[in-house]
Amino acid sequence: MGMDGLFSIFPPEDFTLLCVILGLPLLGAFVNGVFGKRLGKEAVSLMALVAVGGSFMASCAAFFMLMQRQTETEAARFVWHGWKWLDISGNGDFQIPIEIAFSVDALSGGMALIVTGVGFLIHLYSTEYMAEDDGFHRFFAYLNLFIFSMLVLILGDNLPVLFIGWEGVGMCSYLLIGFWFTEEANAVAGKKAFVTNRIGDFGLLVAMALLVWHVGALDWQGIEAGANNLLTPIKIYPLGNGVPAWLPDFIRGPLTPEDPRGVRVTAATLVGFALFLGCAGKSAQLPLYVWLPDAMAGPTPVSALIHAATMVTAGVYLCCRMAAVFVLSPATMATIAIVGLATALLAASIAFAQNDIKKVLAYSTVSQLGYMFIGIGVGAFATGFFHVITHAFFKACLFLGAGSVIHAMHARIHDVDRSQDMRNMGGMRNFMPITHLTFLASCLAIAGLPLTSGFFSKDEILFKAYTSTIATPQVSDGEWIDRSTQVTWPAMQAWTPPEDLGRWIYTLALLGAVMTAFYMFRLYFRVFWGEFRGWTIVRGWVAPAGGHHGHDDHEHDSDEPLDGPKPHESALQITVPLVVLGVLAIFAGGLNAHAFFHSHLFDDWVAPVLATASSSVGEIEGAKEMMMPLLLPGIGAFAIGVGGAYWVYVMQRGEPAASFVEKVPWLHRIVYEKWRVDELYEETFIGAVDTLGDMAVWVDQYVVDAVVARVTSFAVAASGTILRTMQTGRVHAYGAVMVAGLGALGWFFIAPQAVVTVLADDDSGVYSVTASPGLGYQYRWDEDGDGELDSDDFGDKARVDVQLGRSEVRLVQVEVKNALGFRSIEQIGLFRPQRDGASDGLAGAAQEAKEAADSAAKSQKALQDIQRVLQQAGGNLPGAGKQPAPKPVGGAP
Amino acid sequence: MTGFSGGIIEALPYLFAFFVGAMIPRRQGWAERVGIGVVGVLAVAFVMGLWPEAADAEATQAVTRADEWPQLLNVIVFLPIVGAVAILFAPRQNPKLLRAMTMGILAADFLISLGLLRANMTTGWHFQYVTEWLPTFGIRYHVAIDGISLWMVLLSTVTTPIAALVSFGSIKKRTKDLCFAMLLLHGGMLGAFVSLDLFLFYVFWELMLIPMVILIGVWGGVEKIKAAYKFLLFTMAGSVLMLAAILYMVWAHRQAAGFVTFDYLAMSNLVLPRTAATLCFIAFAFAFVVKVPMWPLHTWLPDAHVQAPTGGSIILAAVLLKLGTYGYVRFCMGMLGGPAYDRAATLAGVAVGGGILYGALCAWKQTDVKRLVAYSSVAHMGFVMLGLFAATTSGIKGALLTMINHGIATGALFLLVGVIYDRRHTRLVSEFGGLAKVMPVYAAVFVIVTMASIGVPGTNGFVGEFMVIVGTFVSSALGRHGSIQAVLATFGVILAAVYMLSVVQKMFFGPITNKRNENLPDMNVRETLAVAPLVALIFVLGLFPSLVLDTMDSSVAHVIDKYNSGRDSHRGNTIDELRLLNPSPKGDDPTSYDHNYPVPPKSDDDESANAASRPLSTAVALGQGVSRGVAR
Amino acid sequence: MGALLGNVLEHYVMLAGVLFTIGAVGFLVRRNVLVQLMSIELMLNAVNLAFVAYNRVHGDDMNGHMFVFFIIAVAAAEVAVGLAIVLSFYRLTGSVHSDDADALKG
Amino acid sequence: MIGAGNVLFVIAGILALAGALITVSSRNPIRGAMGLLATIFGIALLFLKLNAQFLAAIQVIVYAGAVVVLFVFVIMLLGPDALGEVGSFPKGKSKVSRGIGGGLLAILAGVALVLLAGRGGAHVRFGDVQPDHGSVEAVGGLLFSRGLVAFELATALLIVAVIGAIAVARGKQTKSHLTPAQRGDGEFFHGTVVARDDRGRPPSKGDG
Repeated sequence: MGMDGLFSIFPPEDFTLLCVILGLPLLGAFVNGVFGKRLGKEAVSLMALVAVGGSFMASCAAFFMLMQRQTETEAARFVWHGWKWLDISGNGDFQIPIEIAFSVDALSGGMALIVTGVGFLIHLYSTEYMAEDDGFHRFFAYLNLFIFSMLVLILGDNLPVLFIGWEGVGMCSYLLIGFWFTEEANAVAGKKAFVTNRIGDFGLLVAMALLVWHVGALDWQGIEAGANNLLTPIKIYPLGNGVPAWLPDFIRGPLTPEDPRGVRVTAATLVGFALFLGCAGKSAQLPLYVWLPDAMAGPTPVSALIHAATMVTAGVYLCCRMAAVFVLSPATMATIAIVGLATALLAASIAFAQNDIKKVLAYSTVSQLGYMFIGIGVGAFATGFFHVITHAFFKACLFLGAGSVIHAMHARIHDVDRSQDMRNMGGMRNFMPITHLTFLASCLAIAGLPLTSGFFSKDEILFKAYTSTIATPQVSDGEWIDRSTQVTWPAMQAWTPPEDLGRWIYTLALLGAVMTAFYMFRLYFRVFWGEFRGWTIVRGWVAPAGGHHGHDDHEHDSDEPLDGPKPHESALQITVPLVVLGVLAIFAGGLNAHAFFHSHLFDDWVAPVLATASSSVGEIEGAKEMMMPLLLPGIGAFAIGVGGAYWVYVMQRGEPAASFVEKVPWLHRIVYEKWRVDELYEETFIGAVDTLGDMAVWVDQYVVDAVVARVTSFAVAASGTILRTMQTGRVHAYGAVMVAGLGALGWFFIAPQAVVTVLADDDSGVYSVTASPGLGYQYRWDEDGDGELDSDDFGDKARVDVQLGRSEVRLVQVEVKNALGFRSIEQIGLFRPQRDGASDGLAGAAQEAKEAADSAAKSQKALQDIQRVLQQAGGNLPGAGKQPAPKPVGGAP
Repeated sequence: MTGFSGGIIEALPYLFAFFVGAMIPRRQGWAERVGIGVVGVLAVAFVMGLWPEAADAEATQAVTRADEWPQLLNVIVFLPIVGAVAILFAPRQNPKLLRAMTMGILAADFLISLGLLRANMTTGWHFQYVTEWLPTFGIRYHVAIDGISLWMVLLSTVTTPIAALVSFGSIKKRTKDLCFAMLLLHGGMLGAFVSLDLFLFYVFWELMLIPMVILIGVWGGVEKIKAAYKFLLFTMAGSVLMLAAILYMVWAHRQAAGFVTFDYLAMSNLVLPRTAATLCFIAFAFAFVVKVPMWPLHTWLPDAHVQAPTGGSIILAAVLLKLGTYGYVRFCMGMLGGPAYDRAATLAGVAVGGGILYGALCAWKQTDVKRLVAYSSVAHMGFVMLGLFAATTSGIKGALLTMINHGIATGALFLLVGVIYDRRHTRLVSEFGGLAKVMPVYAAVFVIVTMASIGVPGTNGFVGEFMVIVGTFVSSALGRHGSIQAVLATFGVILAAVYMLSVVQKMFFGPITNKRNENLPDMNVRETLAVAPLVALIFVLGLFPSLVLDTMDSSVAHVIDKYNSGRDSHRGNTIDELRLLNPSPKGDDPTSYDHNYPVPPKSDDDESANAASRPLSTAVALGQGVSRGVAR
Repeated sequence: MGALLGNVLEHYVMLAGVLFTIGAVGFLVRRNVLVQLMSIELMLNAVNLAFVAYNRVHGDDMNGHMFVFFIIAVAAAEVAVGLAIVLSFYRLTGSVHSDDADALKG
Repeated sequence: MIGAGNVLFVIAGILALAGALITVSSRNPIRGAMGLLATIFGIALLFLKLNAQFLAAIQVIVYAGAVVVLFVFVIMLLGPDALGEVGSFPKGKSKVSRGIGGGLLAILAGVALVLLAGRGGAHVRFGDVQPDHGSVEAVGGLLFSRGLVAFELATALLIVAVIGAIAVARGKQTKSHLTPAQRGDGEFFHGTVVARDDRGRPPSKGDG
């Protein structure tokens, strides 16, 4: 149909081919998952293979269309916009729309090919490997779901969609690791994998939040465009309100940084560290690698697909995708390289002492991932990614080979641990020729035999580690003058790694290469060479009467010898993928064979996507000429490793290893027990959270619940008992209380009630003030407002008329004495406004009231008078507020 | 729409009365049934006659939008309540009929509530209906929904039928009272979500409390009485404080505006002096924090959940907790913006530390599954409150979405826990092991719901949490603490995975430890029917959250600007005294949020009303303020 | 002084006060339920007297009288029920001593 | 100078006070009732002095006629036990009530003395009143115009009091001849001792 026919069907900006790539595995997962039981094994495997195969075809088509469009400078990119997922408020609360959109470009196209291609081979392999398992349909459902999630991860157009794939892949690995969930250990391993990945995802979430704040976009192009405003400094210490003031000085001294702006770091470094935490969680790097070895509890195809080829490389993919961000912070790049290096060495050292094939391969995966991250850390994103591809081929081939060997061992030994133990194998090369050859090819590739894919990718990384340098970015921060101490603090400079970091990485990585070659060939020689140690082979052996020969193996797991048939080569579905992968393991190097063939196919293919990042990655001078001299040590490392292994395990039949173990037993045990890293985590982090949990439950029960619930109930009960004693039940006691109350009330009546009412007649200005009558009341007045009472003796005059001029204020007082000689004084402020009720008069009235009050007020109750006067003013004006004034002012004009 | 349906609406009460009357006599012939039916009809006719029909019809300012049927909300809210009354008349000896009636009413209510989706949620209140209820006290029956309460109503109408379906399966004794309690609870909750009059809100707030206490107290577990008391006392303590605050605000509004009203619109237009505003905020916040529940006041939730029956537990988790958070959005943020803003940072700290992390840690250590899920609710609600305190658009929208997600996910979790409780009558995790082998479908559903509860992207849990975390990170209300609190909240995501997966692993994976688990039947039709819609919603909301989020835009924007304006007017308020934000908001344009703003009663005999109907100028108000200094 | 006797409010109020006190003291001191009831009647009469006396001071309306009328009505009802209770109390416990009636103790 | 009014006031006052003292202090309740009767007549006389003819009549009819008669009735009904405790005054059993009583007496005596001594300033004299002040027509008219509602309520109160008195005083009648069902133990929730399910049947049968 031709390329332009394809373009007409799938236009670049509405690239529905992506729906086909994603839809097929999802459909397969759904069909197998829901109807799998009823469809039967053949239909299930057919569905799964068609789904992944179809997806592989579609990604090939997409790949070719990409090649059509890709030019030197402009990266080809096909996008499919789904629907608006949600919108996020960024800095300053403006809305950033996030949509479900998928895009494919050079990087994700290549990765999609790997995922679907290797995935297809592994699906084919599993149809045979999982044949007798009763959870057959469930396995293929999960596998297809995994392929779908991985594709979502790769093809996602923005970080949240990638995150869907990211956690989807984590969930699928949780389900697949715990596939045989009837074993407690498998379920625990699954949970461990999920939780560790989740810790990584925490990093990703924080990174997304930071990006939203600083860059204001989450899709790839938005991030790349706004990457350089990540160069703003962020204060990371002291947090929140800073070091508390009440701390004594000798503690506060060291804690408070001398730069008043606090310890500051560029946002790029923060984002870089957060992203790298996510990648470390997913790609099993140093802090969070513990879950990968335990993940071997899952079926071997799972280990091959997920824990070798695809999922674990997601971290590297993310780093390449976000290269523009990583490059902005040399500190992050240096940490990535160092962590990668440390992981590589640690894992390689552990692999030395492991006897389980899958454990050795697991640790070798961790180690190889370390190398990829070294590549990323030194700025060689393309080379690191190329190592991902070659690693996918030979590591998948190794795992499938191991699976084939284990499958053969199952003929007689069914106990999971013993069927994977190298000590029960040996001499398999004469029984399983194809597996042997492909396994050898992959071992040579991973060890770095010149001209094999491993050589070209790993040694290229070493070369780039030695020669590449990263430009230090310019942090956007100015001088700052501290007003209090008038000290000017310099602008912040980005951290630059030491000069010889590259050289140190190169040499240690070389040591790692030697170790890799050694343990890989240790594995190869112990499994395929020497004589078979599994069981004594009896020609023409036939299964005993017990029929299912499986369980007889358990009776005599004691040491007397077990006899059984000759281990036979696995079926076609297993050997075909092995051969394909073996061939690829050898010849894939051609894509990027700088050393001898100067072919830069892969670099040029990925270059446009990584253009912005690689622009700030330079080379030390004379790097071109150093290519050959730097390769020789690599070849030497391969020779030493393989030779050493050959000498120890073939010529000396393994005595040196045995003698080493006797000589230094404690070292062997520590290395065998994985440097006891799991136990370290158990004690420190997990233990801490555990005790926090116990404390929380204790606090919840004895502090929160106790205080809120029990203390209040106790208080209510206690007050209840106190009040209960009051109820004696005898009537006259109640009577006595009543009478006492009456007495108190009586007292109130004894004191005289001086209640004053004012009748104001505004136009005549006559204000008549009457005091209310009472039993035996007598009154004394102060009419002239001078503050003193006019006469000393009491009379019966209960009413007083006061004549006020315009806007005049007067304070009238009355003292009341009752029959028992008790007295009380009452004052009333009288005010006659300028004109009745005019609105501007309002303000004027209030104003005058204020001045008048100030002048009139002498006695200590001045404030009270002001309120009274104002109230008086207020009362007089129409529309005054409904204030239930105790002194009803009648006759308002 | 009005002609024909109006006729039906008219005839509805009579038909209902006839039907109820006919059902009353037991084992009697047709004659008595028809007789009593007619008596019922006559009784209703008599009551309708008495009802003040035409007289105050014009008093109802039922001015609403053209395309929206004003009575819709009344039907939705009062159908369950009337149904509950009808259930009382139905014969107690016929549980099957009772269950059928209840499910019928709940299903009808759900279908009607779908009508709410017809209107597109532009700015302003929708389906608004206002009539005078107690004019002397200025109390109006004012009901309306906006983007926020729409989804709460729908969440309630979805989960209650499911809870009813499940509880009918497991509860056999006292069916009549169960049906009554369920329907009354449903009506109370719906009323609380839609009422815009503080008094009406308080009535519904208390109304829904009683049936919940009955649900826990009658059909609960071993110490059901203690748990019911604890639940009642906690909520009552809170709501009584709220009542005090409501009364104070009404009094203050009367001082400032001259007329008495309980209406939400008037209250949110009121600016209180600083200390009074803070005290009111604390009172309201206390009532809602108890309900949410937030950290120090959450101890009633695990007890209530452990003792509540499955159906009660589902409703309690799915809808009752949401009232606390809905209340906070509507009243603490929408009405009392100022003080809420000042305390946002500290409260957010409590929400993160006490809610998310504390809840997760406690959940991890629980031995009883229901207690574990209860503590997980505390953690989820911690996320919701964090989103609200952040007060950014995506923070609040994320919080509202998390409320819906939590309702679905935790509702489903309680349903599933109910499934095994019905089979094994125990909730201890140690009693179960290796269930996946025995009950594969159940295990699959449980894992899916766990993924939703943890917040795996693709399910609805993630969307809410993601928006809350980012919303908190960029929040200006939280100042420089926002970023730290967001990072701590993200830790909560890890802990969630830890405790949920550890319980899944203990119950489902590993060998079958307990002999009695060997032949447990898998989920039956009723249970799958009940959980299916929830699982579907998990994925629909997970992938298409903008269905829900877009409708919230205008109301969230309104809440945020009310929240910020509360702050500014509060800060700028130097005179620190009582006044109206804007003296006379125009209430006639249906698209504005001040539509149907309470107008002072026009009756002239109340002299204080017309004397002070004109707003006060600041000078005189100054006088009132100083002399009447409130709560110095 | 004599001429004022009986025409001045104070005397009536004072008389009512003393009567009221005697009634109160009677109620508190005496243990016999019947006497307690009678002392209550005394108190009520004292109040009636005060009402009428004050009404006599402001002569223009007769609210005081109305009030006294209703007090008398209520007092009659009260005595009827009180004595019924005393009767059944007596039939129950055989005594009229008010200390025996403490069943409602807290 | 001493007019007939003053004498009337003195006689009535003394009559009332003496009656009160007798009521409170007499050991024999009959004598107490007679004391009460004396007080009532004294107050009736004072009412006449204060132009309250209607109330004087009511006082005599209701109080003297009904209330005191009722007291005598009950005292006769109780017979010798009506004497209650032995001494007219309790043998100092409860110090508290005596103390309060004494205190109160002292206070009021003091107030009375001050008032009498006249130092307390002007006396509140009786103003002039309409001729029909306190007459039967006036109070009756007022009663049926403004106080109609209160009057109806008072009648209702009296009816209720009568029924209440009868119900309380009737005492327990044994209804043993009725069967438990007829008697209807009135359990609202059928929560009888025997646990019953919705259908009211014992738990063994039915779906309960």
